Amino acid sequence: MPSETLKEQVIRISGVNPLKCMRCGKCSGSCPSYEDMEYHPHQFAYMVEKGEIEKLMNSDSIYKCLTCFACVERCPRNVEPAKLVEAVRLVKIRQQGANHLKAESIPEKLDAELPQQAIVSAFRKYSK
Amino acid sequence: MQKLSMEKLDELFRKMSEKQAVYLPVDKENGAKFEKWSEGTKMSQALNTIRSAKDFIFPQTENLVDFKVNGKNIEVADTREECEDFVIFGMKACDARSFGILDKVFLSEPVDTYYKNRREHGVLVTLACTKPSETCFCQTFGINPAEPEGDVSTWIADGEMYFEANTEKGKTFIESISDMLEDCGTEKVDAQKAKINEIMRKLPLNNLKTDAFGGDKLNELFNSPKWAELSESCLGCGTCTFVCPTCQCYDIKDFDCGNGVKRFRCWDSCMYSDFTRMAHGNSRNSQLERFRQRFMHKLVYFPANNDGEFGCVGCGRCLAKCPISMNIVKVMKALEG
Amino acid sequence: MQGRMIEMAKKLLGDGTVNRVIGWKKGEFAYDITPAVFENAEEIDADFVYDDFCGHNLSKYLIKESKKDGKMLVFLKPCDTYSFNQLIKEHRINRENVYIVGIPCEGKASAETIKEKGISGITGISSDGDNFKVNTIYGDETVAKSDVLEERCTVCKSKKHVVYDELIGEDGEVNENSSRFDMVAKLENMTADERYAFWRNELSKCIRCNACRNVCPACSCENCVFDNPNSGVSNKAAVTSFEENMFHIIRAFHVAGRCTDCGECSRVCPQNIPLHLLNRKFIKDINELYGDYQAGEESEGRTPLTTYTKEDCEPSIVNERGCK
Amino acid sequence: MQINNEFKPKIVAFCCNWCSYAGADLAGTNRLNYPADVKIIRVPCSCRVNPMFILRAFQRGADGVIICGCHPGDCHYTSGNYYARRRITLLFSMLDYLGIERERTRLEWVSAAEGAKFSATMNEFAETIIKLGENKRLEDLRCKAE
Amino acid sequence: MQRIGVFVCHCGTNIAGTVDVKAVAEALKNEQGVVFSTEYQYMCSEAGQSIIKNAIKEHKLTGVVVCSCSPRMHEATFRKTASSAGLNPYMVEIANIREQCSWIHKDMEKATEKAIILGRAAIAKVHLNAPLTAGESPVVKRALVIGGGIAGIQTALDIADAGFEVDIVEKKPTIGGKMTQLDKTFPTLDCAACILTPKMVDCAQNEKIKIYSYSEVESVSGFVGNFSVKIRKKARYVDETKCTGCGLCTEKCPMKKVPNEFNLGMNNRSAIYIPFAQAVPKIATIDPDHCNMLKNGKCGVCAKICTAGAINYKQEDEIVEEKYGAIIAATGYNPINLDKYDEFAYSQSKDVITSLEFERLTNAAGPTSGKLLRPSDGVHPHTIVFVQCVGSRCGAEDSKGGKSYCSKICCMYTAKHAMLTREKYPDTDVYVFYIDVRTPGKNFDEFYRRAAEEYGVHYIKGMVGKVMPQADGKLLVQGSDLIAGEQLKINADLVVLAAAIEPDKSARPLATMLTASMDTNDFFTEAHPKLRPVESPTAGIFLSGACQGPKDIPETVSQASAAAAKAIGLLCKDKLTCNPCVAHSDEMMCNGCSQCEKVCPYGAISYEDKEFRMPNRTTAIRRVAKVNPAVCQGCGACTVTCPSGAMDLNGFSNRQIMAEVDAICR
Repeated sequence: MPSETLKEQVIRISGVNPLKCMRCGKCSGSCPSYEDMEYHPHQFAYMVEKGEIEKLMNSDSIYKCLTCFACVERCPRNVEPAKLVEAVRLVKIRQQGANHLKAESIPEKLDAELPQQAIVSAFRKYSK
Repeated sequence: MQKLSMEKLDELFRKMSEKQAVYLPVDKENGAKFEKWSEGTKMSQALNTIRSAKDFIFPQTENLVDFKVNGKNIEVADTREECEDFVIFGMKACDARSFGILDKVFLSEPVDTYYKNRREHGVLVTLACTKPSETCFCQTFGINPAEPEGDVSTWIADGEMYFEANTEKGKTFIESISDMLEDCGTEKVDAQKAKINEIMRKLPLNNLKTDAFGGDKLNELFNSPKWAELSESCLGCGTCTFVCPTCQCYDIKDFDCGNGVKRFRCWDSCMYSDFTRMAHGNSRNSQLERFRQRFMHKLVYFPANNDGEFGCVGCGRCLAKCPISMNIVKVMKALEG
Repeated sequence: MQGRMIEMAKKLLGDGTVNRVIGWKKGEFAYDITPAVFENAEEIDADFVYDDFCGHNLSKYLIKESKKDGKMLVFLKPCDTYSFNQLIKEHRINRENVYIVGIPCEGKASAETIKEKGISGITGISSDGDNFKVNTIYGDETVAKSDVLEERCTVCKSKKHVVYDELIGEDGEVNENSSRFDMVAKLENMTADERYAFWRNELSKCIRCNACRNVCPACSCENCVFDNPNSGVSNKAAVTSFEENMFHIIRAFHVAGRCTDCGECSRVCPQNIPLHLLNRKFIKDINELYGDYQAGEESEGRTPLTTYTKEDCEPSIVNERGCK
Repeated sequence: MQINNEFKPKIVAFCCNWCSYAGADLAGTNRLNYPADVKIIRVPCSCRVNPMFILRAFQRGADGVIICGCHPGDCHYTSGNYYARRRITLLFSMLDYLGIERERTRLEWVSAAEGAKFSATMNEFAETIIKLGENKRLEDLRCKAE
Repeated sequence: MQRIGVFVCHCGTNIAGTVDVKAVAEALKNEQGVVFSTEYQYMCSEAGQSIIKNAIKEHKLTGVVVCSCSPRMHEATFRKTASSAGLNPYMVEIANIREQCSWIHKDMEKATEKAIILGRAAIAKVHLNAPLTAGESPVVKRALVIGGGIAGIQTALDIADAGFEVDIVEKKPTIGGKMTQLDKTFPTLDCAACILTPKMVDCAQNEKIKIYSYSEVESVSGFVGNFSVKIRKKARYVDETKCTGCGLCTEKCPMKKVPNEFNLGMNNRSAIYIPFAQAVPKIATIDPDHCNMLKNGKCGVCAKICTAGAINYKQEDEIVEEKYGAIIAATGYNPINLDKYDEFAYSQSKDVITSLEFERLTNAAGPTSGKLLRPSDGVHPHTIVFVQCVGSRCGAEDSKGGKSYCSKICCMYTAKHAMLTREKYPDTDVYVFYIDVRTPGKNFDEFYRRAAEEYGVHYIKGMVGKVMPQADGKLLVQGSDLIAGEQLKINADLVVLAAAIEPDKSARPLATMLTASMDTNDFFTEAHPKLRPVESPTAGIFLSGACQGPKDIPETVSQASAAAAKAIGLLCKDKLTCNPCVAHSDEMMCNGCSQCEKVCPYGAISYEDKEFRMPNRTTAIRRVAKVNPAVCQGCGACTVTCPSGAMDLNGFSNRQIMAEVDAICR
């Protein structure tokens, strides 16, 4: 079996057909995290279609999505951009051998309010 | 005369089956039926089978020829199958006589070769009746159920089966199983015959006479006013015909199966509205005419053409099966008086 | 009963109300009774019979008889009246030429079944509560009615006459609790393979004698499609399993919504095929899918297949509810 | 028949002239593919489909029969498909009762605008029939090619 | 035995690209009865038709099979061809090897094999074809227009102009439709009322036109040329013949708090009302849901003051039955309900309005007498946001009731609204959020550009994500500006939503009555999307205006006139040739059981007692069915109901269909 391209992975995981997007921008118009994102919801649809997955994977945008699903709810074409964001996030996480969290970077990321359990599970999820 | 213990019957069938197919009456949920013997098959004790034995020599449908069509080309193919040897075991006297009647039709010139082929391959082993029913009237036509015709006649008495060959074919058959049989006298069989004859005298239809019928009574009977009354409730179905051991009419039909035509024959009934339909229409348009045809044929036309032999063997099947219980006995009685 | 019927027939013939009577005529052995037309008192005295073997449904004869001159007296049992009404609905009978006398029926005996019980030489039959007393040349025998009734009588749907000019005796009631669909339901609960095996076994017995069709009051076509060479489907013999299926499916389909479930088809089948189970399947489906309907209950209106509602179920219901 | 031959089902589709046949045309216009095993017979209305035609198709070697008509309420002849619906329901039920695979027969409402549905339905039906294999229970051996 | 000619069409490469047409012609040559077989590039072309004509003559053909496109396309063409060569047109059968073969299959071998089988089926059918002769039926010279909007009005006027009588059925108390509610019209900005009301008046005054206002179609029966329609004239409790339309009653009516539907509920009217000043017919109507007299018998003011004595509280619905030769559906459209679009706060804020409401707010006859004021507080808005495509262009599985199609008119009317606002109130900031601006139409793009260039309307490529009503009464509009790549937040005073339009709800039941087909969006289906756009597939039913699809006024009017022309073409004929493919009963086999009559949707079957010669010189009288060929439409319902097979259908006989089945399964 030929290995799946990143684009195919994202499309398979998300179940989204980015070709359905008619570029109306309602998703980005709805997005509460818009200002914090480098790439905006409508760009996810467009960039996934173009196959620019790596750019998305390397952008912080994938962690800025709040998964509020406003874009999913409002998209007139049922493109479901949030699922694309989530899929890119998953592809990133699932990268074999990748280590997204290094022990030395933890202190600066810590938040006094953060439950200990979350830190532990983040380790499980993001590090080797 | 030779005999065999009834307990060895299975063994006998097994042996017979080695050389040929053996058909015998078998009890089914709704009456007896001829079936091919296989391990475990038991012979029926019923008086007779629902359908007659004529299927073996004159099946309900039979392929005659195939026309294979390819575009505009037609190729004719003979579909006749080589018949295997077979034995019909346990036929009763009435059915045995019916074969003789059918022979008169199919084996006289021009000979029906499909029929002849099967007839030659079959051995008829008949069995004397022990329990004739009230619907039996074979004796009216000179048939004695105590002395059944056929290639071999058999009797059952006191747990033994007695065999006697009547024809060359029968003798050959007996020889083929002779190592299982033992020679014996005729005393038991004679007693059995007497017993059967005794019952025959008591049957309610034993007073039925054929004197009023025959080829010479044609016009008188044809014009009898009784036909109207007799036929008025006839439904025009073919039950009587299809259970009858002597009815021999068939229709030849073509079946277009798309890539060719299969020509086959199938039983027909003179009771049907489309019987002998021709380009101009039907020759017998009313049920009265059709009804009359069936009985005139059996009681008048057939004896007229066949040395006085009637086209009925008195098996009583039509008496049992007619949906409205109109039958040859009632017809004969009505026409006599 | 027979006495009162003879009396009535003679009276109506005598006063000129009718000029013919259709009823049942004695046979050779008590059970081989034939439907017959009687034209005068002498014939009636000589041969008229009504007993527990008189199962024939006389309605169908009226298609032909009611077209003749003069009025005819017909004796109809409750279930026969349904067939009569259905034929009236289809304009097949001249109602004004028929004088209907409704007669009661406590279920008819099947001579064949009695014989299967080993009773032979039957000379007469009479009803005795839940039993039949059968006279034979070897003496009298008593059999439970439930053992020897025609199948349709064991699940009698109605003892009510839906049409008559005069009644002899009391009219009965529709039997709301008839268990006539039990066997259909049992079949439905089998697997498809079992059902296929069941019907192959039954239908392969068919000899295409057409008795079922010719006795059926609903099968009264001037020219049956199976007899009509121009129909493209005519066939005379059950040459293949397909033709057995085809004939019986179409036969049942053509009477669907019109079949009153009189049971004559199964009664007359020489091979004892339970043909009524095909008709009853349609009746059961119609009742369940389109609302209860009894053909012949009314003498006018539409049958379930000549009407519809917009909310009718889709054929896919067969997959959802259908058999196993 | 050769053993290594892939099973090619024969599927007969009765399509009403006004909706489903037009739907099939639309599927064609839009190049929406469905198996070539499906052959369409044009009838004026789904109510023209006689149960005898369906049985005939099986006799002649069809492995599946599908009837397509206008959606209920949209019949060109106002009520034809309502009658068809009852008839076909009863017939399908009877075939099922006789133990004949119920998946071999199907009725589908396809409008003139539903080219995509037509094609999807035919693809799906053909797939079902291929899974079921050859029609054996309602075959007529005389019509099988030798 | 027929002598059959087979003609295989290449249809350029449409067929020949996937089907080996030569092989098809060759294979079919070997079929029984085929005496001639050929192929040609375009059978429907003149040259192609001559090939057929010549072959018919030369080979004495008795049947023709054309393997080509769908019979729905060219069956009529080839029938005519055969006819002109002296062959009965019904001896032609088409094998559809384009739509149902070459266009859907890619594999040449498979497609060719299928084409041959389809050809065989057609040959098998033609073997059983019989020459048919068409009967005739008369045409009622009167048309019915259902719907009295601009489409219906234009159609009626054109038909009346041609000299035929025409009736308009309008469910509202006045004709005029949506256009009466509009202010100006694009792209010329002339006043809607100024151009519409004269046409309404023309209708009222035209002797040939009869208006059934406040009426609805109850039932339709019959067929092309001979429709019979029942019209329900709803009780308006005012005698139409007496009312002078003076309006005194509407002034005196004490019940004045009824939401005024003409102004989309933005102000009130009285219980007895005349929708607007130029209503046609100008007759008062009592709203029974709000009239005190009708509800509880207490009032009667209008009856007392009406000098004409026109008020009749006892009036009841009246059913009139009329005959028509042609029917034109002109049921129009409505904006969709936006209640589910929470993100735009339509149901939360009065200041979020639809474009049609905006029309009323700028209309001189509207609730604000033409002054643009916020509905919530009556203050002039300074920032207005227009949102395009609300409910249009949605995915098929949209949960809010959105439509998959483009509503077509919104881009233009929004440009109009924006332009008019900026013209009247230059101090207003106007923003238009758009996905695409679609302006195909004469002078349309110029109009849109004027709005942007001359009037300074801010066009923003992007969609509004949400509208948030603020405590200060403002509306915070958040949307994306895709070109700037930023998310905009605009504090607006008024938000105008370009709601998608959908067919009127009455269209679906009407289509059922007319047996006209509809698409999944409830727009009427045209007989052919390109070549017969104003006819329904049902003969004698024509389509006018937005009931067939979204349309602006000029397009509606052109289609209305086109539908009128088609209807006139029908009404001009004295007689129509009937379809000869109708049912017929074989008397010899008919049982007279009346089952067929019960399923006939047209009442085409009757019975008669007929004397027959029977065997043996007897006769018998039998009841047999008879089909009226002018009434029968050939559906075939009767043929299946008939158990004996006495009833059969010309052109689709039992034998023909079975022959096709056989050929296909061979």
